[in-house]
Amino acid sequence: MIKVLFFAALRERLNTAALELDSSSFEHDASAAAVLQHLQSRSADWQQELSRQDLLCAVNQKLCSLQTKVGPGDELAFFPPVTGG
Amino acid sequence: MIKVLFFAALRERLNTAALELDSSSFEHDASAAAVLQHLQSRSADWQQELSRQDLLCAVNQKLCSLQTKVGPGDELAFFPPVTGG
Amino acid sequence: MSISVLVQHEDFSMADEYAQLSRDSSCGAVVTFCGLVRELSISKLHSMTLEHYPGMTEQALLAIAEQAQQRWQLGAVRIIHRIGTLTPNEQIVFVGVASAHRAAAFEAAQFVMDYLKTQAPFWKKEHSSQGQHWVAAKTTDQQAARRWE
Amino acid sequence: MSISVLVQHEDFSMADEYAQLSRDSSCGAVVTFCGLVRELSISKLHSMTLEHYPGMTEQALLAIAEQAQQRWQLGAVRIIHRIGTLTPNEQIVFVGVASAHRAAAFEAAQFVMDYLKTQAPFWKKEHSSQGQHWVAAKTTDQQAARRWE
Repeated sequence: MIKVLFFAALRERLNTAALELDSSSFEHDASAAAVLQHLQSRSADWQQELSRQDLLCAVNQKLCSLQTKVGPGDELAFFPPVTGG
Repeated sequence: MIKVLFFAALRERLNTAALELDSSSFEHDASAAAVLQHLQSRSADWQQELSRQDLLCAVNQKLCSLQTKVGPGDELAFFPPVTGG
Repeated sequence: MSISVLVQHEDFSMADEYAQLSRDSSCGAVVTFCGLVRELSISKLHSMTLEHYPGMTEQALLAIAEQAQQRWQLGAVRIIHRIGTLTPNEQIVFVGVASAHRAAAFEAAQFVMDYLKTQAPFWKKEHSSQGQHWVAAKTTDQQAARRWE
Repeated sequence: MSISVLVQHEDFSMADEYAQLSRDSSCGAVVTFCGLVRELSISKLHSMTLEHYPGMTEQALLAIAEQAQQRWQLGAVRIIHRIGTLTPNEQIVFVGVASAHRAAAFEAAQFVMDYLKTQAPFWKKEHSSQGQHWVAAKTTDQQAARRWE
Protein backbone atom coordinates (compact mmCIF):
# COMPACT_ATOMS: atom_id res chain seq x y z
CA MET A 1 0.00 0.00 0.00
CA ILE A 2 0.96 3.61 -0.58
CA LYS A 3 -0.67 6.00 1.83
CA VAL A 4 -1.68 9.39 0.41
CA LEU A 5 -2.62 12.39 2.54
CA PHE A 6 -4.12 15.77 1.61
CA PHE A 7 -4.11 18.87 3.77
CA ALA A 8 -5.82 22.21 4.22
CA ALA A 9 -7.57 23.76 1.20
CA LEU A 10 -6.68 20.74 -0.95
CA ARG A 11 -8.17 18.34 1.61
CA GLU A 12 -11.36 20.40 1.62
CA ARG A 13 -11.64 20.70 -2.16
CA LEU A 14 -11.04 16.98 -2.71
CA ASN A 15 -13.17 16.20 0.32
CA THR A 16 -10.52 13.61 1.16
CA ALA A 17 -8.00 13.58 4.00
CA ALA A 18 -6.33 10.25 3.24
CA LEU A 19 -6.52 7.28 0.96
CA GLU A 20 -4.54 4.12 0.33
CA LEU A 21 -3.40 3.02 -3.09
CA ASP A 22 -2.42 -0.49 -4.11
CA SER A 23 1.27 -0.14 -4.78
CA SER A 24 1.17 -3.07 -7.19
CA SER A 25 -0.66 -0.85 -9.67
CA PHE A 26 2.55 1.24 -9.99
CA GLU A 27 5.84 0.29 -11.52
CA HIS A 28 8.62 -0.83 -9.20
CA ASP A 29 10.46 2.49 -9.23
CA ALA A 30 7.46 4.75 -9.65
CA SER A 31 7.85 8.41 -8.72
CA ALA A 32 5.57 10.69 -6.75
CA ALA A 33 4.69 12.16 -10.15
CA ALA A 34 3.25 8.79 -11.25
CA VAL A 35 1.06 8.65 -8.15
CA LEU A 36 -0.04 12.23 -8.73
CA GLN A 37 -0.91 11.44 -12.34
CA HIS A 38 -2.98 8.46 -11.20
CA LEU A 39 -4.85 10.68 -8.74
CA GLN A 40 -5.41 13.40 -11.36
CA SER A 41 -7.07 10.85 -13.63
CA ARG A 42 -9.79 10.15 -11.08
CA SER A 43 -12.01 13.04 -12.13
CA ALA A 44 -12.04 16.46 -13.72
CA ASP A 45 -12.10 18.01 -10.24
CA TRP A 46 -9.11 16.03 -9.05
CA GLN A 47 -7.37 16.79 -12.33
CA GLN A 48 -7.81 20.48 -11.69
CA GLU A 49 -6.98 20.55 -8.00
CA LEU A 50 -3.91 18.36 -8.34
CA SER A 51 -2.49 20.30 -11.29
CA ARG A 52 -1.86 23.52 -9.41
CA GLN A 53 1.61 24.92 -9.96
CA ASP A 54 2.14 25.61 -6.27
CA LEU A 55 1.26 22.07 -5.08
CA LEU A 56 3.79 20.76 -2.57
CA CYS A 57 4.70 17.14 -2.10
CA ALA A 58 6.16 15.24 0.85
CA VAL A 59 7.36 11.65 0.82
CA ASN A 60 7.63 10.02 4.21
CA GLN A 61 7.12 13.37 5.89
CA LYS A 62 9.87 15.22 4.05
CA LEU A 63 9.32 17.91 1.44
CA CYS A 64 10.58 16.63 -1.91
CA SER A 65 10.23 16.90 -5.64
CA LEU A 66 7.81 14.85 -7.71
CA GLN A 67 10.80 12.90 -9.08
CA THR A 68 11.20 11.16 -5.71
CA LYS A 69 10.68 7.41 -5.90
CA VAL A 70 7.86 5.86 -3.89
CA GLY A 71 7.00 2.29 -3.06
CA PRO A 72 5.06 -0.01 -0.72
CA GLY A 73 4.72 1.40 2.79
CA ASP A 74 5.57 4.95 1.79
CA GLU A 75 3.52 7.91 2.92
CA LEU A 76 2.86 10.55 0.30
CA ALA A 77 1.31 13.91 1.03
CA PHE A 78 0.10 16.71 -1.23
CA PHE A 79 -0.73 20.15 0.07
CA PRO A 80 -0.88 23.85 -0.76
CA PRO A 81 1.98 26.23 0.14
CA VAL A 82 2.36 26.36 3.91
CA THR A 83 1.20 29.40 5.87
CA GLY A 84 2.27 28.89 9.46
CA GLY A 85 4.23 31.20 11.69
CA MET B 1 32.99 78.95 30.17
CA ILE B 2 33.33 75.74 28.19
CA LYS B 3 32.63 72.63 30.20
CA VAL B 4 34.78 69.59 29.41
CA LEU B 5 33.98 66.05 30.55
CA PHE B 6 36.04 62.85 30.42
CA PHE B 7 34.70 59.34 30.80
CA ALA B 8 35.75 55.79 31.59
CA ALA B 9 39.42 54.85 30.99
CA LEU B 10 40.24 58.39 29.88
CA ARG B 11 38.73 59.87 33.05
CA GLU B 12 40.82 57.45 35.11
CA ARG B 13 44.07 58.06 33.22
CA LEU B 14 43.68 61.85 33.38
CA ASN B 15 42.36 61.57 36.92
CA THR B 16 39.82 64.17 35.89
CA ALA B 17 36.07 63.83 35.38
CA ALA B 18 35.31 67.43 34.47
CA LEU B 19 36.86 70.86 34.14
CA GLU B 20 35.81 74.29 33.01
CA LEU B 21 37.77 76.36 30.52
CA ASP B 22 37.58 80.09 30.08
CA SER B 23 36.05 80.44 26.63
CA SER B 24 37.67 83.85 26.18
CA SER B 25 41.01 82.09 25.75
CA PHE B 26 39.69 80.58 22.48
CA GLU B 27 38.89 82.31 19.22
CA HIS B 28 35.29 83.17 18.49
CA ASP B 29 34.68 80.25 16.16
CA ALA B 30 37.05 77.78 17.78
CA SER B 31 36.54 74.09 17.05
CA ALA B 32 36.55 71.11 19.38
CA ALA B 33 40.02 70.44 17.92
CA ALA B 34 41.28 73.75 19.33
CA VAL B 35 40.03 72.82 22.80
CA LEU B 36 41.60 69.40 22.46
CA GLN B 37 44.93 70.94 21.43
CA HIS B 38 44.80 73.21 24.45
CA LEU B 39 44.18 70.24 26.74
CA GLN B 40 46.96 68.20 25.09
CA SER B 41 49.44 70.99 25.86
CA ARG B 42 48.84 70.65 29.58
CA SER B 43 51.36 67.85 30.11
CA ALA B 44 53.11 64.96 28.42
CA ASP B 45 50.53 62.60 29.95
CA TRP B 46 47.60 64.61 28.66
CA GLN B 47 49.31 64.91 25.30
CA GLN B 48 49.55 61.14 25.08
CA GLU B 49 46.09 60.27 26.37
CA LEU B 50 44.32 62.88 24.26
CA SER B 51 46.14 61.93 21.07
CA ARG B 52 44.66 58.47 20.76
CA GLN B 53 43.29 57.72 17.32
CA ASP B 54 40.10 56.22 18.70
CA LEU B 55 39.18 59.18 20.92
CA LEU B 56 35.52 60.13 20.56
CA CYS B 57 34.14 63.63 20.98
CA ALA B 58 30.68 64.91 21.86
CA VAL B 59 29.54 68.52 21.77
CA ASN B 60 26.42 69.30 23.78
CA GLN B 61 25.81 65.59 24.26
CA LYS B 62 25.94 64.64 20.58
CA LEU B 63 28.72 62.63 18.95
CA CYS B 64 30.53 64.86 16.48
CA SER B 65 33.77 65.49 14.67
CA LEU B 66 36.59 67.66 16.02
CA GLN B 67 35.68 70.25 13.38
CA THR B 68 32.53 71.14 15.30
CA LYS B 69 32.50 74.73 16.55
CA VAL B 70 32.31 75.32 20.30
CA GLY B 71 31.71 78.44 22.33
CA PRO B 72 30.62 79.81 25.71
CA GLY B 73 28.16 77.53 27.53
CA ASP B 74 28.93 74.49 25.41
CA GLU B 75 29.57 71.09 26.93
CA LEU B 76 32.42 69.11 25.38
CA ALA B 77 33.15 65.49 26.20
CA PHE B 78 36.04 63.23 25.26
CA PHE B 79 35.91 59.50 25.77
CA PRO B 80 37.16 56.12 24.52
CA PRO B 81 35.10 54.00 22.10
CA VAL B 82 31.85 52.98 23.78
CA THR B 83 31.34 49.41 24.99
CA GLY B 84 27.75 49.13 26.19
CA GLY B 85 25.11 46.60 25.21
CA MET C 1 23.73 22.83 22.62
CA SER C 2 20.04 22.32 23.34
CA ILE C 3 17.35 22.05 20.67
CA SER C 4 13.71 21.65 21.44
CA VAL C 5 10.53 21.98 19.39
CA LEU C 6 6.91 21.78 20.44
CA VAL C 7 3.66 21.68 18.48
CA GLN C 8 0.77 22.15 20.86
CA HIS C 9 -2.74 23.47 21.35
CA GLU C 10 -1.85 25.12 24.67
CA ASP C 11 -0.53 28.63 24.99
CA PHE C 12 3.09 29.21 26.00
CA SER C 13 4.69 31.62 28.44
CA MET C 14 7.27 34.05 27.04
CA ALA C 15 8.58 34.55 30.60
CA ASP C 16 9.18 30.82 31.12
CA GLU C 17 10.77 30.40 27.71
CA TYR C 18 13.09 33.35 28.23
CA ALA C 19 14.05 32.12 31.70
CA GLN C 20 15.02 28.78 30.20
CA LEU C 21 17.00 30.33 27.33
CA SER C 22 18.92 32.75 29.54
CA ARG C 23 20.14 30.02 31.88
CA ASP C 24 23.18 28.99 29.87
CA SER C 25 25.98 31.01 31.40
CA SER C 26 28.08 31.00 28.22
CA CYS C 27 25.41 32.75 26.16
CA GLY C 28 25.35 36.53 26.47
CA ALA C 29 22.70 37.08 23.81
CA VAL C 30 19.09 35.91 23.75
CA VAL C 31 16.82 36.76 20.81
CA THR C 32 13.15 35.89 20.80
CA PHE C 33 10.44 36.17 18.18
CA CYS C 34 6.75 35.96 18.93
CA GLY C 35 4.03 35.87 16.30
CA LEU C 36 0.53 36.86 17.35
CA VAL C 37 -2.94 36.70 15.78
CA ARG C 38 -3.72 40.17 14.49
CA GLU C 39 -6.77 42.00 13.21
CA LEU C 40 -7.53 41.94 9.49
CA SER C 41 -7.61 45.18 7.54
CA ILE C 42 -10.72 44.40 5.49
CA SER C 43 -12.96 42.49 7.89
CA LYS C 44 -13.42 41.57 11.53
CA LEU C 45 -11.46 38.45 12.45
CA HIS C 46 -13.32 36.13 14.80
CA SER C 47 -10.77 33.34 14.95
CA MET C 48 -8.09 31.45 13.09
CA THR C 49 -7.68 27.70 12.74
CA LEU C 50 -4.22 26.22 12.40
CA GLU C 51 -4.01 22.85 10.68
CA HIS C 52 -0.79 20.85 10.62
CA TYR C 53 0.63 17.53 9.40
CA PRO C 54 1.20 15.53 12.59
CA GLY C 55 4.62 13.90 12.57
CA MET C 56 6.01 15.80 9.63
CA THR C 57 5.58 19.17 11.33
CA GLU C 58 7.68 18.21 14.34
CA GLN C 59 10.35 16.71 12.07
CA ALA C 60 10.40 19.80 9.88
CA LEU C 61 10.83 22.12 12.86
CA LEU C 62 13.58 19.94 14.29
CA ALA C 63 15.38 19.90 10.93
CA ILE C 64 15.18 23.70 10.74
CA ALA C 65 16.58 24.07 14.27
CA GLU C 66 19.39 21.64 13.41
CA GLN C 67 20.28 23.57 10.28
CA ALA C 68 20.46 26.74 12.36
CA GLN C 69 22.76 24.98 14.80
CA GLN C 70 25.05 23.92 11.96
CA ARG C 71 25.24 27.42 10.49
CA TRP C 72 25.79 29.39 13.70
CA GLN C 73 27.35 28.76 17.08
CA LEU C 74 24.31 28.54 19.31
CA GLY C 75 23.66 27.58 22.90
CA ALA C 76 19.96 26.85 22.53
CA VAL C 77 17.18 26.91 19.96
CA ARG C 78 13.56 26.61 21.00
CA ILE C 79 10.55 26.54 18.68
CA ILE C 80 6.92 26.39 19.80
CA HIS C 81 4.04 26.50 17.34
CA ARG C 82 0.41 26.33 18.33
CA ILE C 83 -2.32 24.51 16.42
CA GLY C 84 -6.13 24.52 16.64
CA THR C 85 -8.34 27.55 17.04
CA LEU C 86 -6.81 30.88 18.07
CA THR C 87 -8.49 34.23 18.63
CA PRO C 88 -7.12 37.77 18.05
CA ASN C 89 -4.15 38.71 20.23
CA GLU C 90 -3.31 35.09 21.01
CA GLN C 91 0.24 33.88 20.57
CA ILE C 92 0.85 31.63 17.56
CA VAL C 93 4.58 30.95 17.41
CA PHE C 94 7.68 31.38 19.55
CA VAL C 95 11.29 31.17 18.39
CA GLY C 96 14.06 31.69 20.91
CA VAL C 97 17.80 31.51 20.33
CA ALA C 98 20.64 31.86 22.84
CA SER C 99 24.20 32.43 21.68
CA ALA C 100 27.52 33.87 22.78
CA HIS C 101 27.15 36.52 20.07
CA ARG C 102 24.20 38.68 19.15
CA ALA C 103 24.74 38.48 15.38
CA ALA C 104 24.44 34.68 15.51
CA ALA C 105 21.35 34.85 17.74
CA PHE C 106 19.60 37.38 15.49
CA GLU C 107 20.46 35.62 12.24
CA ALA C 108 19.54 32.17 13.52
CA ALA C 109 16.16 33.39 14.79
CA GLN C 110 15.42 35.01 11.42
CA PHE C 111 16.57 31.90 9.58
CA VAL C 112 14.29 29.69 11.70
CA MET C 113 11.29 31.95 11.09
CA ASP C 114 11.97 32.22 7.34
CA TYR C 115 12.26 28.45 6.98
CA LEU C 116 9.32 27.75 9.28
CA LYS C 117 7.17 30.05 7.13
CA THR C 118 8.03 28.22 3.93
CA GLN C 119 8.80 24.63 4.94
CA ALA C 120 6.89 23.64 8.07
CA PRO C 121 3.49 22.12 7.22
CA PHE C 122 1.05 24.48 8.92
CA TRP C 123 -1.97 26.08 7.25
CA LYS C 124 -4.02 28.98 8.55
CA LYS C 125 -7.73 29.44 7.96
CA GLU C 126 -9.29 32.73 8.93
CA HIS C 127 -12.86 32.97 10.19
CA SER C 128 -14.01 36.54 9.81
CA SER C 129 -17.14 38.64 9.30
CA GLN C 130 -16.67 37.88 5.57
CA GLY C 131 -16.74 34.12 6.04
CA GLN C 132 -13.87 31.70 6.19
CA HIS C 133 -10.89 31.40 3.88
CA TRP C 134 -7.47 29.81 3.76
CA VAL C 135 -4.61 32.25 4.10
CA ALA C 136 -2.54 32.59 0.91
CA ALA C 137 1.21 32.06 1.02
CA LYS C 138 3.27 35.21 0.54
CA THR C 139 5.97 35.57 -2.09
CA THR C 140 7.84 37.80 0.39
CA ASP C 141 8.19 34.75 2.65
CA GLN C 142 9.64 32.73 -0.24
CA GLN C 143 12.09 35.53 -0.98
CA ALA C 144 13.08 35.81 2.68
CA ALA C 145 13.84 32.07 2.82
CA ARG C 146 15.88 32.20 -0.39
CA ARG C 147 18.46 34.61 1.03
CA TRP C 148 19.85 31.80 3.22
CA GLU C 149 20.57 29.48 0.28
CA MET D 1 4.02 54.48 17.44
CA SER D 2 5.45 54.31 20.92
CA ILE D 3 9.12 54.89 21.72
CA SER D 4 10.56 54.59 25.19
CA VAL D 5 14.08 54.36 26.57
CA LEU D 6 15.30 53.82 30.11
CA VAL D 7 18.74 53.97 31.70
CA GLN D 8 18.54 52.54 35.18
CA HIS D 9 20.32 50.70 37.95
CA GLU D 10 17.35 48.39 38.59
CA ASP D 11 16.79 45.11 36.82
CA PHE D 12 13.97 44.78 34.30
CA SER D 13 11.39 42.08 33.68
CA MET D 14 11.35 40.45 30.26
CA ALA D 15 7.80 39.24 30.98
CA ASP D 16 6.54 42.77 31.70
CA GLU D 17 8.34 44.23 28.70
CA TYR D 18 6.97 41.58 26.38
CA ALA D 19 3.45 42.02 27.76
CA GLN D 20 3.66 45.72 27.00
CA LEU D 21 5.05 45.22 23.49
CA SER D 22 2.49 42.60 22.50
CA ARG D 23 -0.47 44.76 23.46
CA ASP D 24 -0.74 46.69 20.18
CA SER D 25 -3.33 44.74 18.24
CA SER D 26 -1.96 45.82 14.86
CA CYS D 27 1.48 44.30 15.45
CA GLY D 28 1.77 40.60 14.71
CA ALA D 29 5.51 40.37 15.31
CA VAL D 30 7.46 41.04 18.49
CA VAL D 31 11.27 40.66 18.52
CA THR D 32 13.28 41.01 21.71
CA PHE D 33 16.99 41.05 22.42
CA CYS D 34 18.47 40.57 25.86
CA GLY D 35 22.15 40.96 26.67
CA LEU D 36 23.45 39.26 29.81
CA VAL D 37 26.69 39.37 31.82
CA ARG D 38 28.65 36.28 30.87
CA GLU D 39 31.65 34.43 32.18
CA LEU D 40 35.09 35.32 30.83
CA SER D 41 37.12 32.70 29.04
CA ILE D 42 40.46 33.53 30.66
CA SER D 43 39.58 34.50 34.22
CA LYS D 44 36.78 34.38 36.76
CA LEU D 45 34.49 37.40 36.45
CA HIS D 46 33.37 38.79 39.80
CA SER D 47 31.41 41.76 38.54
CA MET D 48 31.14 44.40 35.86
CA THR D 49 30.68 48.14 36.27
CA LEU D 50 28.77 50.11 33.68
CA GLU D 51 29.59 53.79 33.41
CA HIS D 52 27.53 56.16 31.29
CA TYR D 53 27.25 59.83 30.31
CA PRO D 54 24.09 61.05 32.07
CA GLY D 55 21.93 63.05 29.73
CA MET D 56 23.75 62.14 26.54
CA THR D 57 23.07 58.44 26.96
CA GLU D 58 19.30 58.89 27.11
CA GLN D 59 19.39 61.25 24.12
CA ALA D 60 21.54 58.83 22.13
CA LEU D 61 19.18 55.91 22.79
CA LEU D 62 16.16 58.01 21.88
CA ALA D 63 17.84 59.13 18.65
CA ILE D 64 18.60 55.50 17.75
CA ALA D 65 14.99 54.46 18.41
CA GLU D 66 13.74 57.36 16.30
CA GLN D 67 16.02 56.44 13.42
CA ALA D 68 14.66 52.89 13.59
CA GLN D 69 11.13 54.25 13.49
CA GLN D 70 11.97 56.31 10.39
CA ARG D 71 13.51 53.35 8.58
CA TRP D 72 10.88 50.72 9.36
CA GLN D 73 7.15 50.66 10.05
CA LEU D 74 7.06 49.91 13.74
CA GLY D 75 4.41 49.84 16.43
CA ALA D 76 6.75 50.15 19.39
CA VAL D 77 10.45 50.38 20.24
CA ARG D 78 11.63 49.90 23.80
CA ILE D 79 15.25 50.16 25.02
CA ILE D 80 16.39 49.55 28.59
CA HIS D 81 20.06 49.69 29.58
CA ARG D 82 21.33 49.12 33.08
CA ILE D 83 24.21 50.98 34.73
CA GLY D 84 26.23 50.43 37.89
CA THR D 85 27.57 47.12 39.14
CA LEU D 86 26.31 43.87 37.62
CA THR D 87 27.24 40.30 38.42
CA PRO D 88 27.40 37.24 36.13
CA ASN D 89 24.05 36.18 34.66
CA GLU D 90 22.48 39.55 35.31
CA GLN D 91 20.61 41.28 32.52
CA ILE D 92 22.38 44.29 30.96
CA VAL D 93 20.27 45.45 28.05
CA PHE D 94 16.82 44.93 26.59
CA VAL D 95 15.67 45.90 23.11
CA GLY D 96 12.10 45.13 22.09
CA VAL D 97 10.39 45.93 18.81
CA ALA D 98 6.78 45.35 17.77
CA SER D 99 5.75 45.58 14.12
CA ALA D 100 3.13 44.36 11.69
CA HIS D 101 5.87 42.46 9.85
CA ARG D 102 8.59 40.22 11.19
CA ALA D 103 11.31 41.43 8.81
CA ALA D 104 10.88 45.00 10.07
CA ALA D 105 10.88 43.87 13.71
CA PHE D 106 14.05 41.78 13.27
CA GLU D 107 15.93 44.41 11.29
CA ALA D 108 14.97 47.27 13.59
CA ALA D 109 16.06 45.32 16.69
CA GLN D 110 19.43 44.53 15.07
CA PHE D 111 19.84 48.13 13.95
CA VAL D 112 19.14 49.41 17.48
CA MET D 113 21.67 47.00 19.01
CA ASP D 114 24.33 47.78 16.38
CA TYR D 115 23.96 51.53 16.91
CA LEU D 116 23.70 51.21 20.68
CA LYS D 117 26.97 49.26 20.69
CA THR D 118 28.82 51.95 18.74
CA GLN D 119 27.07 55.24 19.57
CA ALA D 120 25.54 55.14 23.04
CA PRO D 121 27.97 56.35 25.71
CA PHE D 122 28.32 53.33 27.98
CA TRP D 123 31.62 51.82 29.12
CA LYS D 124 32.14 48.44 30.75
CA LYS D 125 34.80 47.66 33.31
CA GLU D 126 35.35 44.05 34.27
CA HIS D 127 36.40 43.04 37.77
CA SER D 128 37.85 39.55 37.61
CA SER D 129 40.33 37.27 39.31
CA GLN D 130 42.97 38.97 37.14
CA GLY D 131 42.13 42.45 38.41
CA GLN D 132 40.05 45.13 36.74
CA HIS D 133 40.16 46.40 33.19
CA TRP D 134 38.09 48.40 30.76
CA VAL D 135 36.50 46.33 28.03
CA ALA D 136 37.92 47.08 24.57
CA ALA D 137 35.60 48.07 21.73
CA LYS D 138 35.22 45.44 19.01
CA THR D 139 35.83 46.11 15.34
CA THR D 140 33.05 43.63 14.58
CA ASP D 141 30.62 46.03 16.28
CA GLN D 142 31.86 48.87 14.09
CA GLN D 143 31.41 46.69 11.02
CA ALA D 144 27.92 45.67 12.11
CA ALA D 145 26.88 49.30 12.50
CA ARG D 146 28.33 50.26 9.11
CA ARG D 147 26.02 47.93 7.20
CA TRP D 148 23.06 50.25 7.95
CA GLU D 149 24.68 53.32 6.36
